[in-house]
Amino acid sequence: MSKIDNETTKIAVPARGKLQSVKRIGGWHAIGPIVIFLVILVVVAILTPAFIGGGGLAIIASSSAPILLLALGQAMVLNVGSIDLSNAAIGLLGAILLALTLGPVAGLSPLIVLLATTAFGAVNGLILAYAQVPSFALTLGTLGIFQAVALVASGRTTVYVSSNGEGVHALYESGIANVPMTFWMGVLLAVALWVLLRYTRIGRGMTAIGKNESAAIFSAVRTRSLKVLAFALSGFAAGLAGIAIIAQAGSASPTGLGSDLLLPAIAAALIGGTSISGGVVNPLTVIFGALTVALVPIATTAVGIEAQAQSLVYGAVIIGVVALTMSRNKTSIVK
Amino acid sequence: MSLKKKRGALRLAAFAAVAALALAGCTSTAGGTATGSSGPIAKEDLVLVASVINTTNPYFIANIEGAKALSKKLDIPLEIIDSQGSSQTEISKIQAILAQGKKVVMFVNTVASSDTPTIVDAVKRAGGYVSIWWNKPDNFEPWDSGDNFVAFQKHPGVDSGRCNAKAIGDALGGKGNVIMFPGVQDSTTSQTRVAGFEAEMRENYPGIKILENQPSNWDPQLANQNAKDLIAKYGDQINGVWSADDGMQLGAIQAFDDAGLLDKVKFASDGLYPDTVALMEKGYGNNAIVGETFHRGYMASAIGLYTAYLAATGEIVPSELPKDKRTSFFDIKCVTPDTLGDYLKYDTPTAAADFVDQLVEKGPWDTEPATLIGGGGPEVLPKP
Amino acid sequence: MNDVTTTPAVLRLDSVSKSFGSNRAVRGVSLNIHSGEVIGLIGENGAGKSTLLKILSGNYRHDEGTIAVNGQTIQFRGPADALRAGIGVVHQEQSLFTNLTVAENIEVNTPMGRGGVNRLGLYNWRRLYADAAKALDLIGSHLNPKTRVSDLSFVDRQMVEIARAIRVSAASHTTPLVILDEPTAILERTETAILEREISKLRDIGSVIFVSHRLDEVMRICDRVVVMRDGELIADRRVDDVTEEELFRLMVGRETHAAVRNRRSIEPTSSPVISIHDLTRAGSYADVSINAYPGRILAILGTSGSGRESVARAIFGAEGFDSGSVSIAGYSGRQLSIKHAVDLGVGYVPAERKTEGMVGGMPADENITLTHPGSAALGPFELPRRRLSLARMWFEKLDIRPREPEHMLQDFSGGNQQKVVLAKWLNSSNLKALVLDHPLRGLDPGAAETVNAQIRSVCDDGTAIILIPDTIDEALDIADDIVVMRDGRISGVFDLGHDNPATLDLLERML
Amino acid sequence: MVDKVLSEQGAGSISTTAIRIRESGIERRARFRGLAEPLSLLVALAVLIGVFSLFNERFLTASNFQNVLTQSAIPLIVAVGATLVILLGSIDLSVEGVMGATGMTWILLSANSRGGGDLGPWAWVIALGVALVLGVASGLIFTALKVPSFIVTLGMWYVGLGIATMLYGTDLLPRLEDEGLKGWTSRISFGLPNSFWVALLVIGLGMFVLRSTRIGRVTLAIGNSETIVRSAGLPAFRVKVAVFAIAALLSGLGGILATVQLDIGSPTVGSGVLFIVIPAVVIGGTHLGGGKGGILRTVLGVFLLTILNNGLILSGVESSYQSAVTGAILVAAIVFAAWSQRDRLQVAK
Repeated sequence: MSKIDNETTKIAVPARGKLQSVKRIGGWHAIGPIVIFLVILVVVAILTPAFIGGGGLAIIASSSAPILLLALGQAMVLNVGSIDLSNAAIGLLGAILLALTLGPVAGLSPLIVLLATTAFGAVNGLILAYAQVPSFALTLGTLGIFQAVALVASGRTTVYVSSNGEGVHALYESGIANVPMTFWMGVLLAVALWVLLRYTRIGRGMTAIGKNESAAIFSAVRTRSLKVLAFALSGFAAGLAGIAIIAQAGSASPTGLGSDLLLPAIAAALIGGTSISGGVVNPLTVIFGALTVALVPIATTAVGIEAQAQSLVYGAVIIGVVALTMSRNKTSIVK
Repeated sequence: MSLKKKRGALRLAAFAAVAALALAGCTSTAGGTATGSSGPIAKEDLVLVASVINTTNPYFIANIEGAKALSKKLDIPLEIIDSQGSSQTEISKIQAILAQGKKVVMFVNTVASSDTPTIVDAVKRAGGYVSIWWNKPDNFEPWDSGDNFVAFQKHPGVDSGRCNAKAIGDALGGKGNVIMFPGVQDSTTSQTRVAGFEAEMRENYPGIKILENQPSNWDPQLANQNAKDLIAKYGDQINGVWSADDGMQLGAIQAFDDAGLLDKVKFASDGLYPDTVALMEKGYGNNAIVGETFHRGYMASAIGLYTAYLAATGEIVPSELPKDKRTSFFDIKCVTPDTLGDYLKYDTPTAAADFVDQLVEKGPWDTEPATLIGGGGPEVLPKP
Repeated sequence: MNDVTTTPAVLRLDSVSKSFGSNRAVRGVSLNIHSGEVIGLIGENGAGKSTLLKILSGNYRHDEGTIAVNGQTIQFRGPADALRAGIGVVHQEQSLFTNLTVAENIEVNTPMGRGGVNRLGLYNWRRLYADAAKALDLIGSHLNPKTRVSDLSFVDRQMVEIARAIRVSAASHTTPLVILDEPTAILERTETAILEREISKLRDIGSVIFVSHRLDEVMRICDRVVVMRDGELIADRRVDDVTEEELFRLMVGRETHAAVRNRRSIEPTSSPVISIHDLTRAGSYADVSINAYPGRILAILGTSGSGRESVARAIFGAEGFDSGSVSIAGYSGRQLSIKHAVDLGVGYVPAERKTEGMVGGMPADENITLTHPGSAALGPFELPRRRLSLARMWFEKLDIRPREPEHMLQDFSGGNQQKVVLAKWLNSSNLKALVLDHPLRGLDPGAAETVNAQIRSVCDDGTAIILIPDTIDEALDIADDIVVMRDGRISGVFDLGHDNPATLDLLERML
Repeated sequence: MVDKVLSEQGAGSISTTAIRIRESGIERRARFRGLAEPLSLLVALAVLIGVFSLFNERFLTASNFQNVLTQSAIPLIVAVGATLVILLGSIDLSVEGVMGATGMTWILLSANSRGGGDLGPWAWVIALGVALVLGVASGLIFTALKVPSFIVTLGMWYVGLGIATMLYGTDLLPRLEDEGLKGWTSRISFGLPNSFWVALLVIGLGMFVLRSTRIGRVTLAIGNSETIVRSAGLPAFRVKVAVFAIAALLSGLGGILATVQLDIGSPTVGSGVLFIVIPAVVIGGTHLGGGKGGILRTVLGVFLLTILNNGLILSGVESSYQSAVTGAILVAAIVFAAWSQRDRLQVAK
């Protein structure tokens, strides 16, 4: 797996006197994603003023909602030094389950779906923690399983919400400041996770695992439970993404909306300043990572880049954005 | 700056940015709330938009070709949307164009059925007009959504499947074994074609046995691999191969060619890609391709866009149209090697422009070869 | 000892300086090293030793002064230049590729075109193995060059490092200068003996700079000792002309607190905090029974194969065992988890401080409250301000410098890091026993002394201490009880209140 | 002092015996360890083959054998490059994009149905040149700008796809016109399909590079510890760029062969290859963290997945369940491999 080891330069630290480097906050590291997003936005606004004036921001925000939710879950898993390749598939499975159950059990359905997706995530975490297998390979395997379950559960077709869909649909229809609730759901989750990471023992433990798992074990941090929790949170966030998908489309299918969010969500987490090797994450900047990932394809269309060149531009911009937001020093090792 | 201050400033910056975003969103409500059609729009204000699933499949490239021809004919600017195979990208890009305040006349070849309501809703809010091709939810009909969702149009899949089944059934003399390569499993287009093919075989060719179907996701490479595995599994028991589109058929043919079985196996599929035409003209592999259904991507996009254009300019009022002109099935032609010659004219360099000329003259429902043959509701699948 | 002054200087440093920003890490160091000489280089962490070594190994460029090798002035542009000049470094933290063979590791620095790698970058394995075998032979090692390094023991790896260090100069027929950067810090007693033998062999083919914190070793192995303090070279003495105490004073700038600990006369009347009974782990140790009492320090002596580290880890719940029992503060269970042991009041300071003891990338205050948040948490919530003030309290109490607990722990010096690790356990309201696995490893004498003082005071507060010391002296210096282990079994038990075991006696029971 | 006593008294005798004992132990362990993991893979492979042959007698026929070899050829070629990249501790997600760009460049410059220039062998040179440029670009961005390889190669995937799409334009599908090349990949020479011979050659070269060249050994060293590589003055920068270039070249070669196999050029000619190659490397036992593993293991991994896919179709397992079965076997394989090494102190990423 790719990873970044930040080996600090041990330049004869004076035993007495002040420590020179301030590392608790990597300044650019934290502000970078916000700045990059705003810069791209300004460029788009200059090139096509009509787009921004016409509610372009609301569009970006609403299309970033499922990416954001998945990216937040992914960021939590990346923070404990693992990766969850199955979370987008869990999200889509959640959407299909929601579409199937919303008719029969109505209001209970979102709860059931969130419980189920959280449990799916927890199963990943349990296997990871107790069989001690690498998450990349494990979740690649469970990805295949969840995809098949989604295919079978949906009856290999598009599942439409038969009734009681209004409540869920309202999440997309209604909004604050013209931005749909699905996006604010993501923002709310981001804030909650931020509080979890900054102000709770659970978050501290997770970060400790990501930075040095051995030391966390020897410090009696409940590493296994916390890893299971991180994966469960990823499943929970994926469930919310599933709800966002249903809110937007009113239906779900194994290859429909939300079936290709894995890589965009990982990219969003990384652009949002999450370290792929663990221990560094800020859910609040992940919001801007997700907005950036959603913005780029929209921007290429809005500024009128030829359709066939858009994929190339998208790839180049993703690389460029991460290259600009990465915090690096001379001796850090990037994998 | 002290540590604490720095941290605080950062937090402030983050929240400020979120707030700014919210406020910016707030100011943008003006254009977004207008709903429903807004009467005829002057031609100068219009822009044509064609949204395709990707720009690598010949069919979608033909979609673009048709849109370009119509754009030239009507002298209206055109924008192309490449969905890159993703519903989310499709929807966001459509919204991005709508957000610029243009009055759109739109053709969308939807990535998934479920994208339709969202797209229709967005177009409606922006006061544009849209025709959807190929995929939409069965119960989501244009007449329930006002005039902005002008029409849903497609070529009937059941007819396509039946046409192919006849070709293979006749070529095999009513006896033999067939394998099938459907597209993506949850695609209604693939499902209807499969249903038509199976029904025709069941009803009229009881001597033909369907050995197996291996969904190949519209992917020539995957069809090629699956064909190789099925050749290994059934060997020379296979007499006929059906694919849900020509792309997969090209992959399957190559696999049979490699295995040296091409001479003995008959193929049929949907789409009659120009490459398939070339193979059929050559009589490739002992006339391996026995049947095709003919339709062209440029016809679909031109018909779709032109229908929406007529609605936008007030030349038709969608709500006054009969249902079969809102949910419409357009003719597809069964092609055999003998009738192939009739269709070559549709692949000349000027074919798209010629079709558009015809279209503007005769209207969206009466232009050969894609004339209106039915509609008014979901495609009825044959009883199993 | 041969008279070295008559031979020409292999390496001559003249007023070498190096600054990082405003920090002058090395100031005007002048030093001559002759062939066949073993020089001891000592100094506290942060005295500028590492910087000097990095200049010699070509990793840093010096700002001022000159370096001359065999009379020729040289400016190293990179590690390769230093190697060509015959200077090879054996790093403090091992720098071998564990997934490659011994031969490759030895030959890794040989320039292209030598050592079995031709100009196209292709390997000639036979040549590679033969050359490596030659280098190993030179230092008298019988290691198989085809072995993968991950299969080697620690001391064998050190051999590979030394072979590598002399390899280039052996190939280019220059006189090798081998720099050994704290090679003994992580070695066991017997292994150190092997290493010492190797070093004296190196005398025959070149010269050695030996960096160590163990002054007794320096006195034993070296011909000459140079002392660094605050970036300057403040003393250059022949070992015959200096005492250990004097070296200590030169290094830290004060006298040793030679004050021998007032042994507690407290008899183990109260019940033991930790009592292990017939503990057995197949292949590691068998039938080990130990009692640790509050207010007493119990040291476990043994060599690397004695199984003492495993016993310590079993007490902390970090390793399982097959039979027997561990009972902590009255609780007795067959298998403990770390969490359970910690809840019962056990703390553990691992030997591998950087990888197991601390989360370097986290601030010191968060490290301190990681296990026992104390007043820094309210239920599941953390209170950053209280956490900081709590950390400040520990920084004062344990004299951790600099007093900036909001900084990343990795930026602190080793001794201060170790005190933070201690503070992590001391922050428990319920600490009953502390297991210390090589707590002084890698610390300079000054830092070691302050850490030791803290251990004593913790013990005086009524905590039972189980100590796995680096040296016998460390045990005799601080412990109340000594248990000696050999090959997984207890070979001797001493109560230093009554017994006065000779070091030789302890050694015999270890081997 | 005591310590002096020891070193004078008997250090010599103690050390030599100790070392001897240890050395003999080491050799035994080393010999066994080299075999253990591939052996379990081979057993798994044998079990799979056994089970599938029970379900369908055609499974164990020469023609199916050749079929499996043909299908495994392209993933094998790409997987050799992927293994090298993963041994660095990095990852290459760009394979499908590079395959598309290279395959499309190649077919448009070879004799094809669109006409245009038939450059013959130069088509190969230029097409592989495109792959090389993409690989070097990935390597340089990764190494010089320190962007994680995950992101660089993800972006490069889209870039490659974009290049392929732009080259493809809006014209007809380019179809291969060279009769000699048509179907060349699955034609049998000396009992094996041509494409598999190419794969064998690539595997051989890959093993040689890994075992006996500077690039290969430094790759392993970087995977083990890049810090040490740098402090030892080894050419980490160049080797990393070289490995990404090699990986891209092999992806490109795979792209050309896939184009030949399909007979038509398509920007998505590589679709699905990434999700065979990466699992194959992982199942083979190459560590994603780098430094441990090898090419032969990856070969076993590719065979395992290809045979699994082939066997599932031949056994008539419903296609909806195929991804689940593959996934379950992947999970079972890694759990099985890790089970014996479980330890409460183990770190699992």
